[in-house]
Amino acid sequence: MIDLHGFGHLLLAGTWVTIKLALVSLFFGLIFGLLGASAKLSKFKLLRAIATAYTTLIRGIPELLIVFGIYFGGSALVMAVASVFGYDEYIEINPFMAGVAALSIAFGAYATEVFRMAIISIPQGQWESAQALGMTRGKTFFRIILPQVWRVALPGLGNLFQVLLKDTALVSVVGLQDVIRQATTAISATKEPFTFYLAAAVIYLILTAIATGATLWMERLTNPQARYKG
Amino acid sequence: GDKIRIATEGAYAPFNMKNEQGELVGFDVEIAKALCAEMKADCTIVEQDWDGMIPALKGRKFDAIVASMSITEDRLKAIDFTDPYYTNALAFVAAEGKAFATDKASLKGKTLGAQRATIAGQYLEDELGDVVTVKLYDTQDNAYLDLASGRLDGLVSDKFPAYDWLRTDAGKGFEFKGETIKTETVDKIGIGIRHGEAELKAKFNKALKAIVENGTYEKINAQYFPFSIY
Amino acid sequence: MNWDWDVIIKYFPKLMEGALLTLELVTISGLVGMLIAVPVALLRASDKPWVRFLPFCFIYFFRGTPLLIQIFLIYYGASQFEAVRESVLWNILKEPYWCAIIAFTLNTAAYSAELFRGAIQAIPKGELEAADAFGMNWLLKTRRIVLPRAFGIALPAYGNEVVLMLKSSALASTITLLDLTGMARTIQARTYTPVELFTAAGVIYLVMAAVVIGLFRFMENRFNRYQYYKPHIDPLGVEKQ
Amino acid sequence: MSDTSIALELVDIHKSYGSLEVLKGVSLQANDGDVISILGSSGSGKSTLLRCINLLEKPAKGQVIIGGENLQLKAGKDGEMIAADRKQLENMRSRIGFVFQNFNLWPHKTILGNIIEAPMNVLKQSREQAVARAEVLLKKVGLYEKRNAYPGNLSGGQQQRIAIARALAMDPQVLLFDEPTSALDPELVNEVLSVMRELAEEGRTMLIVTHEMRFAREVSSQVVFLHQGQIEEIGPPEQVFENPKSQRVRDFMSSHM
Amino acid sequence: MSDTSIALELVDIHKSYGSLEVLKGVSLQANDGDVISILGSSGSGKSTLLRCINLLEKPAKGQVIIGGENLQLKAGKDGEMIAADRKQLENMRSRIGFVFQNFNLWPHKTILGNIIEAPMNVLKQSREQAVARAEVLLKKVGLYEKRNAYPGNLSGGQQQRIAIARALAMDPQVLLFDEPTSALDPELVNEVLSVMRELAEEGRTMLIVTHEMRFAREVSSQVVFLHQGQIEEIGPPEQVFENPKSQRVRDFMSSHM
Ligand SMILES: Nc1ncnc2c1ncn2[C@@H]1O[C@H](COP(=O)(O)OP(=O)(O)OP(=O)(O)O)[C@@H](O)[C@H]1O
Ligand SMILES: Nc1ncnc2c1ncn2[C@@H]1O[C@H](COP(=O)(O)OP(=O)(O)OP(=O)(O)O)[C@@H](O)[C@H]1O
Ligand SMILES: [Mg+2]
Ligand SMILES: [Mg+2]
Repeated sequence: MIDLHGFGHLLLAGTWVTIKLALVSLFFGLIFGLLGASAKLSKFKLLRAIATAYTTLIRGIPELLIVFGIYFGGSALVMAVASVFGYDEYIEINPFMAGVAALSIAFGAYATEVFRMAIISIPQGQWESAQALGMTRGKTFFRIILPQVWRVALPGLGNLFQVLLKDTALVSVVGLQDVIRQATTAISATKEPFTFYLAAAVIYLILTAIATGATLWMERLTNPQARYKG
Repeated sequence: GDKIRIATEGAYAPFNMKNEQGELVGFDVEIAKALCAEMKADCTIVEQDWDGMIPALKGRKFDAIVASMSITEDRLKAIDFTDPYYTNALAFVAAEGKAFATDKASLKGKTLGAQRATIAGQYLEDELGDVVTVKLYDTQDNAYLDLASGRLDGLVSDKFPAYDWLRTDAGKGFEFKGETIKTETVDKIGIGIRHGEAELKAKFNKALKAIVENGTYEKINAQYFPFSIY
Repeated sequence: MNWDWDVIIKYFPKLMEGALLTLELVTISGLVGMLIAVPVALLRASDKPWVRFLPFCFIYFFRGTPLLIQIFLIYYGASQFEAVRESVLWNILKEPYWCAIIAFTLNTAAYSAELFRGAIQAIPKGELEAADAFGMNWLLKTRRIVLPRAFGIALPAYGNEVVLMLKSSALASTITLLDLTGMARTIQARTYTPVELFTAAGVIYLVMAAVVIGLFRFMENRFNRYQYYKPHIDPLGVEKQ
Repeated sequence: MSDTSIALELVDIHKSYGSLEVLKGVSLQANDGDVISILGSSGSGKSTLLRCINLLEKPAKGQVIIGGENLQLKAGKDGEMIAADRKQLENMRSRIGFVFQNFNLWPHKTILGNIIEAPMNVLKQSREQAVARAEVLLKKVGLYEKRNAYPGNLSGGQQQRIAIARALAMDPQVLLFDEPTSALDPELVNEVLSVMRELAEEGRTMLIVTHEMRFAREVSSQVVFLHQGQIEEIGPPEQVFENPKSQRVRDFMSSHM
Repeated sequence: MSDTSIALELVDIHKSYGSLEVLKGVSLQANDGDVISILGSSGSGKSTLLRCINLLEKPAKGQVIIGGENLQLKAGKDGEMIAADRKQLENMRSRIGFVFQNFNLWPHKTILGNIIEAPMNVLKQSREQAVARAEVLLKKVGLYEKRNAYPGNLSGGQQQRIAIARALAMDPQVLLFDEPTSALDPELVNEVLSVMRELAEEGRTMLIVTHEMRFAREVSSQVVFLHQGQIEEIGPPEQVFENPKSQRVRDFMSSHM
């Protein structure tokens, strides 16, 4: 049907890069998001201010600049430190790690808002009943609140993950070959933009279907009451 | 021999692009390989997105850029260049068979396109900006597409890639118009290296001279264009 | 590296012109997108599968593919067909401005609809039953209870979406529009001062985003006033005792 | 309408949750001005029965007749009955007041906003009219000064009184109360009781699920005892409280004082 | 510990919400095995007082002493007192059972999960141990067969009994009940009452906010009447119910039956 002129396996390789980047960044991004949300809900002004600065700044500047900043800024920093110790060779920051760092910092800034909203929506009585039983705040959070937070936050996080999947294209500037980058090079060689953009769209739709399925499955998982029968 | 890492973009056919196996090929790549053979250097050719090209060179991710990069004032501030290895030229492209005079008076009122941040774009804005509507595109491919869609009456482009495009299916029905455009500054293409690497620069220049003299350059040239681009 | 202030000062009016176009694109598509998103979300939240189906496909497609490809297909793709070029639609599709508006609107509508759906389904059942028990019809219940409540719940996430849209509007530059990004790229192609110009553009984006974020904070405080009594909560060591 | 016309009639109401049969055929008649208390142990289906009346729960079988008007039902999915005519259902619901066991106030609206919402939007009263009526009711339940607070700022008993005021604001013919006094202190119970007596005197019909025997005894014209999804005993309070026919009811009553 | 040792002592508890002064200096002593009922009209500050004991509300002033151990407080912001030592607070909380007016069960955990959560995570009991104890308690409150259901599947009264079982699972020395019987029918009230009597006989101390006069009368060793944030009357039930000194209390009692 669609003739990929033999570039199909490159698109697949790009898909795999996209998936790896998205999943690893999701993991760290969720951690940043939780940290950000709890700082924003903290009673300490300083923590709140830091978190607000983080979310405003990171959400405000284009993601591409974040990627650049971390990759080139980061390796310049590492090399500057190394040259103090007399080591002048090129030290490469692993582009994958740099990509993950940039994407998860960006994801975390948005996830902060989603988590904050979800945490606020949990009735206060849920905290109180756990604390009245002498549970520590950490235990209360992780065992009582967080499981309920997921359910409220999942649609928002699902949205962000969709964005993340597509943002993986940004890290091609540090030399990672994601789907879009592979499509672009194939287009350049074949002069058939529609073929390859459509193929990329189909790949994204498949990834989305999987991600949506996983989200729905988790929505069920986090709402056990709905599953109870008799 | 020495280890040299050479970067190219892989999205600028026919100068640098990827084949079905994902290998980098094209005029730039073959020149790079010929130079390495001449220098008896141990070369690796790596792929690098255009936007990150200069920062990555300066960050020592690789040692040289062979990616059809024009030698410009601005770039010379950031990096150094070897002697030029080919010379670019500009040309008008428009629909086949239609009258399309390329003097300023006849172009009046037309909509013309070019790639942003290229000599072609600059030429359009500077020389014809007062009589035609200028549209600038991210990639040359997009400009071709809009030429095909009829949104553009014609475009100004680097001659050699356009020559390549005109030979494809997509380019059927279009042709060069008028003479090759004479610009004030001649667009010379060189190999980018870091400042302060005089030894490497000298080696490249010597090898370049050698391959031009021993006919290797001509052989490569002939594979891509029926005319000399040196 | 020496920093060139002159170029920023000289081209600042041009950058503002670009910023204005960016704002225009985001505002129009944001508002129209919202108008589309609300009914789509309501249909998507329906318990009847045949009502849910079309909204689901719409959301799925526009969330599922990159905006870059959507813009590309609308602007370059449609123009590939002779039939489109000959129809009246071409008067609109010919203009990059309208193509950008169409792509942004549909894209943000899909994302917002999904957010609103989540919010609608997060409203405690009892509150909706209370509305039912008063004999409110579907429309009234939706207008007076469901939407205000869902809006309050979705507000922070929707703020996210608007900021994301602001930044993705940079893709307008790929179809020849001189929005903030397009303007910065065009100027720097001439002045060879990418660092200065992109930093300036970045700062303008940041300011616009900060205004959007502030606006949403303000709306949230107005809208979710009833949550004021909530204490500060934080699990990581500094929460209320 | 004469004093003896039937305000509410339930015929053979059935309801299951999955395999759990909660209501196994409940029939009941209430005349204008009747106050019927529904007693029964926890989990016997009292709340469920009340919720079936205005179709917050969909019964598996049965008929609901309000003011002589038969609520049109049709078979839906899962073997449940749903309203055949939405307009009719909405209209009937607007004439039935419902006070939830857990209040279900709208957290994003002020107390006043909670009360005037339905009168303004369902009954199309003007804002002034609705506010005036709401203020009268707020004074009646002793919470006038909390009118601009939000539900989250109120104590349990205060929320319960707001829920009652909210239902009364619709001036309904039939009122359904799900444990309206569970969070009230005796003084407030007395107040609510007198409010209810007034309502009864106005000819309104009330069904009250309650655990307050005293309340049931003083205010009701009929007492219904629900047991395992069926009516175990029904009759005037004197009979049910002092001389119950069923052994089950006797046991239950003996545990009360 | 002897029978007369002081299990719980409150000294001069103050609490305000904004400009609303809810508690204006409440002091109270409870010995081991004491059952103290707290009466008072709605909004008089009963729940607030109970919540101040385990610092769910931060008092503006005052002292809480449990089993002779003084809860270390320090001044926080907004003129409220906060715990000086979190570990101590958590430890004390684990020894105080609290049953909420609106239950606050955890909707994402099964009934059994709700009950074993704290014993396993705070008292570090093994799963088997916690489950064994939970099952005994579930049988006691008559909900053993609902152990795998979720709170959302239960009726109001059933939820309340689970909340009680959850508090009892921690085997606390001191138990605080906020209207523990408001959603129970008389039979269950009796059951809960007998559970409480058992607890009292085991030497546990209980504070119970309630509107059930009968309950207060039968079960308590002391009755406290709260009025406008202060203790209006305190004494053994006979005295407070039959021969109150305060006019306010006399009015309140007369409205009760
Ligand atoms: N959503 C539900 N899913 C499954 N079972 C339910 C649901 N709601 C109620 N039940 C079950 O139906 C039975 C009757 O519940 P109902 O709420 O009508 O009791 P009730 O008589 O009002 O009790 P209470 O006096 O405790 O409020 C109970 O056994 C309860 O567990
Ligand atoms: N979070 C809050 N913010 C503001 N005011 C509050 C808050 N919680 C309680 N109050 C007010 O404090 C007063 C005492 O409330 P409390 O809940 O202690 O009353 P109560 O004696 O338990 O009443 P009830 O018998 O109705 O439960 C009430 O007037 C209430 O409106
Ligand atoms: Mg009930
Ligand atoms: Mg209370």
